[in-house]
Amino acid sequence: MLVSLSILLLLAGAVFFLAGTLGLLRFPDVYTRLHALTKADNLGLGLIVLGLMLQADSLAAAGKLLFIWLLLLAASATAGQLVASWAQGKGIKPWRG
Amino acid sequence: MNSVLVFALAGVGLILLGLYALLVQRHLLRKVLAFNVISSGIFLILAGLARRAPGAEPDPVPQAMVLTGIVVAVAATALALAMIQALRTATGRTRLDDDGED
Amino acid sequence: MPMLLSGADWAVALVFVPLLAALACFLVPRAANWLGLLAATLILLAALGLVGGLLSEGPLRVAVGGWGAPLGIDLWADGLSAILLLMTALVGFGVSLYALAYFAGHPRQQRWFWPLWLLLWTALNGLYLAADLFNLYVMLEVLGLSAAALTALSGSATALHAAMRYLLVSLLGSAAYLLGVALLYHGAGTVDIALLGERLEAGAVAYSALLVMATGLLLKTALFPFHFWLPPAHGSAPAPVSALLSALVIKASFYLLLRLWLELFSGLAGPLPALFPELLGLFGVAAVLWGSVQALRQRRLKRLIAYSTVAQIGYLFLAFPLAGAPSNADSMMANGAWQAVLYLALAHGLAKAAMFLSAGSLLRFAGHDRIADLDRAVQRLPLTLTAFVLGGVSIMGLPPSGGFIGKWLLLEAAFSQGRWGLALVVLVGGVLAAGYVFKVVGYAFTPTEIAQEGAAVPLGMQWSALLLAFGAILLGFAAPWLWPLLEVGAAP
Amino acid sequence: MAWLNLLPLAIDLVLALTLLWLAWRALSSPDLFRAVVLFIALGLVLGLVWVRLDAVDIALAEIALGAGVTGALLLAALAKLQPGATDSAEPASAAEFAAALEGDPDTPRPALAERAATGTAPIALGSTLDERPVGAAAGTAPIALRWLIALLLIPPCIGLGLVVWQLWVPAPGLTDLVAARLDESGVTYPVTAVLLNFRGYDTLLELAVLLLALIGVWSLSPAPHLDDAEPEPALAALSRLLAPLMILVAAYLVWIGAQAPGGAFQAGSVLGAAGVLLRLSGWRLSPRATGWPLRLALVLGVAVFAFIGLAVIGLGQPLLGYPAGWAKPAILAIELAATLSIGTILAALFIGGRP
Repeated sequence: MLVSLSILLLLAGAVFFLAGTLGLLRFPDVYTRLHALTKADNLGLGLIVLGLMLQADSLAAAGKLLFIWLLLLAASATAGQLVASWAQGKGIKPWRG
Repeated sequence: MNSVLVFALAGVGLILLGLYALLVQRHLLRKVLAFNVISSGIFLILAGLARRAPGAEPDPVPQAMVLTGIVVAVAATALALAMIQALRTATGRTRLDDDGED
Repeated sequence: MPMLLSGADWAVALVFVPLLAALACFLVPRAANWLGLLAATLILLAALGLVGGLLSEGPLRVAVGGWGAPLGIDLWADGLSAILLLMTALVGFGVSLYALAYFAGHPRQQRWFWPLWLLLWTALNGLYLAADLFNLYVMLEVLGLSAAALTALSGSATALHAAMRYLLVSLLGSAAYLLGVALLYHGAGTVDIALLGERLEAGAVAYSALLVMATGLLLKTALFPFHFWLPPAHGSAPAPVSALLSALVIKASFYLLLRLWLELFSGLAGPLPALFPELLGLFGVAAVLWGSVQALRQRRLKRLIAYSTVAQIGYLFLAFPLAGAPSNADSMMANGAWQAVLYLALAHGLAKAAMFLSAGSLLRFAGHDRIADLDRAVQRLPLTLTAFVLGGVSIMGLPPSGGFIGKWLLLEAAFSQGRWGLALVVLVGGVLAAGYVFKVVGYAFTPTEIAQEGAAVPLGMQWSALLLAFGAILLGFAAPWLWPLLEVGAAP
Repeated sequence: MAWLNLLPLAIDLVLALTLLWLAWRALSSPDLFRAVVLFIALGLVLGLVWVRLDAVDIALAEIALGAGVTGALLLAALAKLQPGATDSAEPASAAEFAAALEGDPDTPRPALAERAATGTAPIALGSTLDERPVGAAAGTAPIALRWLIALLLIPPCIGLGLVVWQLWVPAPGLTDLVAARLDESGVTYPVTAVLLNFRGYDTLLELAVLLLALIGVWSLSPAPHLDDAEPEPALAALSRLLAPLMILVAAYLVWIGAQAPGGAFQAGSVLGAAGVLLRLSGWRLSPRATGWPLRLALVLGVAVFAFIGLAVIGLGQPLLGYPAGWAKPAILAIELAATLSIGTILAALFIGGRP
């Protein structure tokens, strides 16, 4: 039961990654790509971490997984912010229509 | 066929690609990239074959050697990059002149 | 020689004295001169101590950490390595003396010269003492990185250019060597040279290891046709560095190739081990002729000396086809061709260092190294020109120099085997060498139309070059002391 | 369900092909920035490959050093090499972020990095970061020469492949010998035992290589002048959060190295990344500390290692032969000193140039 739930979560995470990747490849400019990257990825990774936590051997291992996700959230939020403000500094206009 | 062999052969492929790029590319930064790819290929052969006995513990000695090799490669890369920057400052160029053969 | 210390202690000192001195020089740059000189003296003592130890105790084997091969790393020393260690110590000492005076006017270069040179020295000594293929790889990398950094020391565009190329070549060479180490380890389960020598069997693994390792080391040794990087690197580095590169650094990769050939590959059956020495001999012939002709054509003194190095490397490889198949492991060094190689390597080390140091003095004196504008340098810098000529005598192979003995042994081996072609190449190379040495000497006697101003050259620079040149000549008389040392065979 | 047994092999095949494809793209891409980012992605996939080969230590080192540090160095160099690049700090900081993101081998990073790569490359394409010359093939050798080189290289590499194929027979190597003497080494993890005891001499020299590279870099040029512009507030906040954490992780990696994957080099690279992060968010060493205190931190690893290795000779032991019972504390002391030095050296290499 727990295993099938875990697999379900992992698959859902993979779907989010796929969507994020597609967005990254297909979206028209930096800002929209960042949007695809940070949002979809954070959620996708969250689902995968959750799926793996269900299979973790110990509470400590599950905690580590959770911690990895939190660190990644902080890092990708900052990276997204950096890239966006750099693009803005370069005078790249957000895509419209 | 097993995965160890797959990766060791991929190591050979990396060496081939790296050598080709080292000889063909002229920008020094690309040569440094090529050198790193060659090193990775050699590491794959060295430590990949350390896991030949199926199910057994991998041989730790080649693993330690590859760890040493990775550190050496990073050191060499750092020196090479600094040298490229110094060359660029001194000459404005990022490639070697008369560079066909080396 | 205090008997308090054994050969093993001297061997450890040979690696750790330069290493710790390099750290100290980096930490306290103000004291670098004195620390460097102190280290050079201690290394010379340690090299003599090691020689003494070998003569009294026989070949040496030290198990680092007490583990012993194949688990741990072993150091070893026999006659071959001891002689090269001694040459390194002598040349290194002479160049260190020269560097004291040379860098006095270049504080920035001086600050970095000492730690880099002492690390280079660590690598050279460590390489001659290493019995472990992977340890040798690490030593090769220390050697390559420090040599490239030293080449770039002056910071000029040409030097940086040459150093960059040198670094890439050196890295590629070490990578090829490492690939060979990987194949040998997985083929025979050890990286200890002596154990490998027992276990290695003729076959695809051994042959491919031989090919990749030899290619890598030839690239580093700059044997024709892999010599393209050498003249710019040796020609554009500061004079003491050029001396170190030409006299010592290329000898290290040559030694390693020779060692691998003697201990691992020469005894293997099959077509490749039979063909390999002939191929090296062919490259050697080409190197002697090409290097000498190019040297004759040069207009810059340091370039000329660098091309002369290309030619002299060729001589070292002429011995491979002459040495023939080994009869047994112990008598390898009793073989006339190998004795010739060793003599040529020693003589070239001392003579070429003297010549590059003299060129550095001339450069300091005149502000350029155009051969045509040497303008009566003989009268104005007699010590320096004497050093240059004495070095040249050894390079030409005139008696009684060390170079003469080396070429004589080589000719003897060639005649006894009826290899007239190789003998002819040895002779022609000598004549061409005479040509380029006398070209320089001739211009040094000739006044130019516009008299050249000269700057003062510190006596330390002049005398240290002369000392090394005398060494190259005296080497001709040293044979009775060298042969017993050479007979201290490799440790089993 | 026989096909399930083939699944690992299929995954490995896909990984190997990805490896080759990334290498090819990294080496042939006309845009240098893209090439470097693809190279970083290659390092990350390599990390996965090492995990598949049960070489977790190498995976950690590959990702931290091979992809992280090398990638950061490459991007920093690229920023300084670009024509007219003025604000060199920012591409570099983005780079460091890419590297900092990949701190742990247990998350599916390669996909992420791959996308980060393709995601940021178009930005570069629009800016001065493109070095694509006007003449199409000016960056490479002429086409005929390229074919010749390729044709010359393929036969030796096929030969090498055959030799590797031939070597693929189970052989124990030194596994049993290491296992038999592991008790005497002072640690319980074989790779650490090899690195710091059985083959400690190599590791000592490896530390010397790192130091040598830094001396070489410092001999070439003074450090670039970094303008004291206000750092990004988000970056500053993150580094305040991450730096203490990274120091903690480094200490953990040293400690765990005695019994599990980890050790001085992995820990040192985490420490180095912390230093880089702090530097990018505006933190500077005080001028008093850039003299001998900094140099002391740089040489400490080699110095302590060499000192312990020589001191034991006075106790009647061979060189680097720790006396019975003292191996564990000796190794711990060496690893702590080495971690500090490696971290400092890596951060100094990233900054580039003497202070």
